Amino acid sequence: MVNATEGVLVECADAAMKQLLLHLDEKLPPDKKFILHDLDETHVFIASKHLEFLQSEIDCFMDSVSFPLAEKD
Amino acid sequence: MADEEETNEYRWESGYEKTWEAIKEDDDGLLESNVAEIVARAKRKRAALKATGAIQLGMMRHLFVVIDASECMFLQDLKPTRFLCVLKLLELFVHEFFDLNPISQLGILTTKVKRCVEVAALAGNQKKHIEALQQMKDTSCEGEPSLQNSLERAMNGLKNMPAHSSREVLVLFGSLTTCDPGDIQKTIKSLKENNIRVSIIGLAAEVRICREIAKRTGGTYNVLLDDHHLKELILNQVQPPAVAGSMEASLVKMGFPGGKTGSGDGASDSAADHAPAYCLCHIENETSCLMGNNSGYNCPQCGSRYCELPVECKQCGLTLVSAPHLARSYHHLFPIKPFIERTEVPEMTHCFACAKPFGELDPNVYECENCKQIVCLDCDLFIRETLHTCPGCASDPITAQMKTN
Amino acid sequence: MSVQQRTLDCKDLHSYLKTLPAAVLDRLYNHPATCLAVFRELPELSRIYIMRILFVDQAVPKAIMGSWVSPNSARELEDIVKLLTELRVWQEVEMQGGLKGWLLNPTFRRNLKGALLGGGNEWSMKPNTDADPKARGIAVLDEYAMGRWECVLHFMVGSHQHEAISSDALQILQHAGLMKKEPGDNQLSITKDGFQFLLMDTSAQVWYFLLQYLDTANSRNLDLIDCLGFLFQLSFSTLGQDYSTDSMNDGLQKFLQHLREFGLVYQRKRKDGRFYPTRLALDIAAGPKKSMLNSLNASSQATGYIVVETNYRVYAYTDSSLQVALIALFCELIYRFPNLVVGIITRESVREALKRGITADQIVSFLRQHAHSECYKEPPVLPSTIADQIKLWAIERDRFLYKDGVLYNQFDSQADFEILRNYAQERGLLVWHTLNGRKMVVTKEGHDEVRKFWKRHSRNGSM
Amino acid sequence: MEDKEERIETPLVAIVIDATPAKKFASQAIIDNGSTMMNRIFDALIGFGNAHLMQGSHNKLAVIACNSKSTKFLYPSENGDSKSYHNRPGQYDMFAKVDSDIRHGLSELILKDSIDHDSTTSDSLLGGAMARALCHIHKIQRELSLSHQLKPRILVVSGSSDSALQYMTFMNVFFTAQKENVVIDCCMMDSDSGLLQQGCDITGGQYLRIPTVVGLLEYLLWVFLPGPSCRSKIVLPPPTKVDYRAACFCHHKLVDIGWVCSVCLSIFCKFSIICTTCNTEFKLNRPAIVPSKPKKRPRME
Repeated sequence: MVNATEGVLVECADAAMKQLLLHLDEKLPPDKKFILHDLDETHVFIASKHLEFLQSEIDCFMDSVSFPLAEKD
Repeated sequence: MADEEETNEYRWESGYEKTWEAIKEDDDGLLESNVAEIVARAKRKRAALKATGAIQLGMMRHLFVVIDASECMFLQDLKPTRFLCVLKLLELFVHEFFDLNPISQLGILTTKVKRCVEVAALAGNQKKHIEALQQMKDTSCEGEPSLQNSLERAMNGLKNMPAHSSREVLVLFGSLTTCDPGDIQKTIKSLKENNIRVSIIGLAAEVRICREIAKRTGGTYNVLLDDHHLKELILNQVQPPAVAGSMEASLVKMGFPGGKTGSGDGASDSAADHAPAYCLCHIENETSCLMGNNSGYNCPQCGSRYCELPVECKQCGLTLVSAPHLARSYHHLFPIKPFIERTEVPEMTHCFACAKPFGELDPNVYECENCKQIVCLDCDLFIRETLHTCPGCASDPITAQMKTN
Repeated sequence: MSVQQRTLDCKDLHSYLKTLPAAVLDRLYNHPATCLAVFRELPELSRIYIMRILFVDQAVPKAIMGSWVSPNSARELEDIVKLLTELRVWQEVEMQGGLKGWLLNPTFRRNLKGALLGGGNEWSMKPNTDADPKARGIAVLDEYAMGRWECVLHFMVGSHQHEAISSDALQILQHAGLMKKEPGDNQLSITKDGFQFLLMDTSAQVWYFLLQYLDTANSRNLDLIDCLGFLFQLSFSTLGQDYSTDSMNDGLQKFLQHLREFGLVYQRKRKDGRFYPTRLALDIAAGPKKSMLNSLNASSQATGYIVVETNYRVYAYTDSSLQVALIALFCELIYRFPNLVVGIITRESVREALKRGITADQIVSFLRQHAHSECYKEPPVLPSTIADQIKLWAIERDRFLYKDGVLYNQFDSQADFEILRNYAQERGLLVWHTLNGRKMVVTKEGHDEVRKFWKRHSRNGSM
Repeated sequence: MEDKEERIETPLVAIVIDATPAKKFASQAIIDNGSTMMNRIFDALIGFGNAHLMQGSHNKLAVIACNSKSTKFLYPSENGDSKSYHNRPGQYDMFAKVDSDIRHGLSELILKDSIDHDSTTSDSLLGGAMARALCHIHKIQRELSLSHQLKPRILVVSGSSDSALQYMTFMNVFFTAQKENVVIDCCMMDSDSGLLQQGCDITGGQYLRIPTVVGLLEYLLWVFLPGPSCRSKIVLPPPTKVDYRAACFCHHKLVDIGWVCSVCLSIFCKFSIICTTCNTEFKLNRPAIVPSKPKKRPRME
């Protein structure tokens, strides 16, 4: 039986980025998990309501891996 | 032995040059206009010197460039390495050299592991030299150089060259030592006998034997200060040296291909002219080029075909050139007289050459002695350094025809 | 929820003209200035084609036109043919003997020829016959133009030390979506588009602004064609020359007053009978691509003032609070001197700008556009590390591409999957699909349509 | 990800007009609709100049004319912009100015020439005019803002054949043009010029000898209006084979095989014992041909 689910398709720039998503998802308690379907190498399907949370999570992650390039004084 | 007395003293022995005293601030307290003026003046001075210099130039030059490829050339005091820096500058040199010395020939040697290798044979086509230089970038620098071997090798190549040409060697020497098989004094002696002029550019510190070689053979010896200075030193070698007294003058027979061959010279000639043919320059290579009947140049003496000029005909030995090749260096023969600086010529409102209206920014204008036309400073420099023709004289029916004879 | 980045769409002259109805275009070509402006913006090869047939009064067979280009440029010719047909510069016609040929739009031909050699329609803008006793110099005009224009920009960035702008201008800003009134707030505030607008170079800003203005021309009882024609004439006028207002109708007079407010023309008094076009006006026809403002006149204040160093420091030699505000959009300011502001580009400051809707390309081109003239002496004008890093920071945000959609899975058979997929694909509703596991995503909007189709299909299938 | 920083291209065409054939054309019979051949050529040149300016707002134009007596800047005009010009209906202001400047200047030049009853016919001073064009281009280049890139070229419209006496000037002009990346184009009416052919070939320009003067404008617009970068896209007349023979210094004759002085590179058509250019004496007993290094002879089977 065909099943239709609403959500957001996420296209990742590379496979590593998708692994990051899976990793974030894994750590969350069951009610907060956002991944609905793991589609292929670079695509996942997620629930719309978690999108904002996901974006801020990613921003946090990106902040943690970047370092200041310029000295201010 | 060479005599030790030097005519020009070392830089640190001479008095202070108070360069800062030449700089004056303008009304706004700025230096810019002043600096520009100083630079322009210096350029004029140099150009003027050149214009009054020797008229006779040995324009048929045979020059071997010897590149040190010993271990020390990997040092990084020149960026990225001494070797790459030198190769880069030489490319420029080759280009300028043939620009100024169109019918001269150039060869390239390298020295490493106590030996000397020929990279490019003595020839007049700059494309091959540039290619050779570019290929060398990937080769390694190792061992010790040998000054004597290099000079002997260059001498062997040069001594069969016709007596009317100037024979020269330019050594770019990075090492402070040389590994020679015999007595270098003998080599110097025979260099002198063969009228070969050796100029050396040192990349590290002054080496006595180098100075001696240069001095005894009538060449120059210089040690670089930095990469800009090196560029200047190398490009100084582009100018043909004044003719050494012992050089013989002669008339050389040359061919100028590209005329309408076969126009009434008989059927056989025109048949050969129209058939597609292989060019002789590439016949020994596997990639021989087949040419249509319109491209290529035929030797006017024997009819062999070549795909580029200048070339020495392999069949009859005639040197084939095109007229512009020769014309490129004519401006040495007919230098224009320096223009006279005038402070004010009120009746002229425009620069004659570029039609720029004179404003308050042009304190000085320049007048040609022959045609009495007035030009601006920028045009004066442009005419002297690049154009080599006075637009005023060329625009006057009488002076326009005085050139060439 | 819209998750896509949107960039401000600033049309060039041709794309704007293409949006106009054919009849309007034909009437526009009634003026030499328009023809000249359109012609100048064409690609080089098409200009050559037009020059070649400009003096031919009849249609030229396609076969002959095709033989004018070398075979490897045949593709380019196709593009040109398409462009020229769209702009109605030429039409395809049937010639005698059934040959297909192209015929230059006769109005266009006559007026372009007129502009070149004389003999076409009159220009309605005429230089004043008697000299202005109080003539204005070019420097004054430049100052006036920039002053007026910056007034609009100042208003947008919200620095209120300047005079307010007219209600007309406000209306246009709102219409263009550059500023908007938040519900419950009396003040206008700048939008994402507004930020992008600020970073465009001046001539592009003027052009964009005018396009928005022309959009509302009809509602102001102005004739679009008159206005456009007048604008193009302005763009071909001479700087420092005064023109007479005598021959202008009421509509154009009104238009002129608006242009005066934005600094495109200078007029001492409303009833002066003469006006001066400014540099802003001369730039119009060039469209957003190339501006004379930034480069041609070295003495004008519009020259570059920014120096960017490889250590992410930005030095802006300016005392204009507007320019400082612009730099502050993507820079962290650290020092401020009377004529110099020093800032630093950081990941945070760039991300802040990106969040406001400004794109990396806009930042980079802004820095290049306003680079100090000294920077040109040793290219690249903007250190490539900086340009690359700004783009990297932007790409970092785009590591994930989000698309709203509905996922279909658990198909019973390959055939069912293919039918539904093909259906969605044909209608352009398919976002993504994989054969492996038979999954597909359609757009949210297309979901209803696809579902209905599926129901119909499965019902038929089960019968 | 590195993107190029674009510089605005600024094409500049300097038209060098040879006005010496004017006398010939002026006396020529009136053709079809009452205009003289002279007017026809005037119109064509002005049309071309304006057509170039019409191509883009950054395009620049310079026009220089010459005859056998002098050379003259027509546009930008030497005597400033004081002259009034009358505007034809519909014509763009700037074009009208170009029109009147060229017309004025050219007729002034030609009138002066025809008043002067000096019967000695000397060559046209094309070389000088081209040298002035180069200076002008150099000036524009210098004054141009650094964000612009000048694309200069010179178009020579001439009707006179070679003047060997100006050989040096021509060559200096060609090499300077090559160095400064100035393309030299040449449109010849009535006669051919071997020297200009060489110039076009050296600088990568287009050389064309047009069969009839009547169609001058059409030839100019089709062949010479497109800039060098665009020429590869369109079908142009095939290049002419360039005659690279040299003119000897003694008789100004073209030679296939000549004698070249090793000191100063002067070319002579006959062997002599002294070089007339640099006064060097040559040794008589030298073999005529330079003995070349022993070489493998290519085998031709």
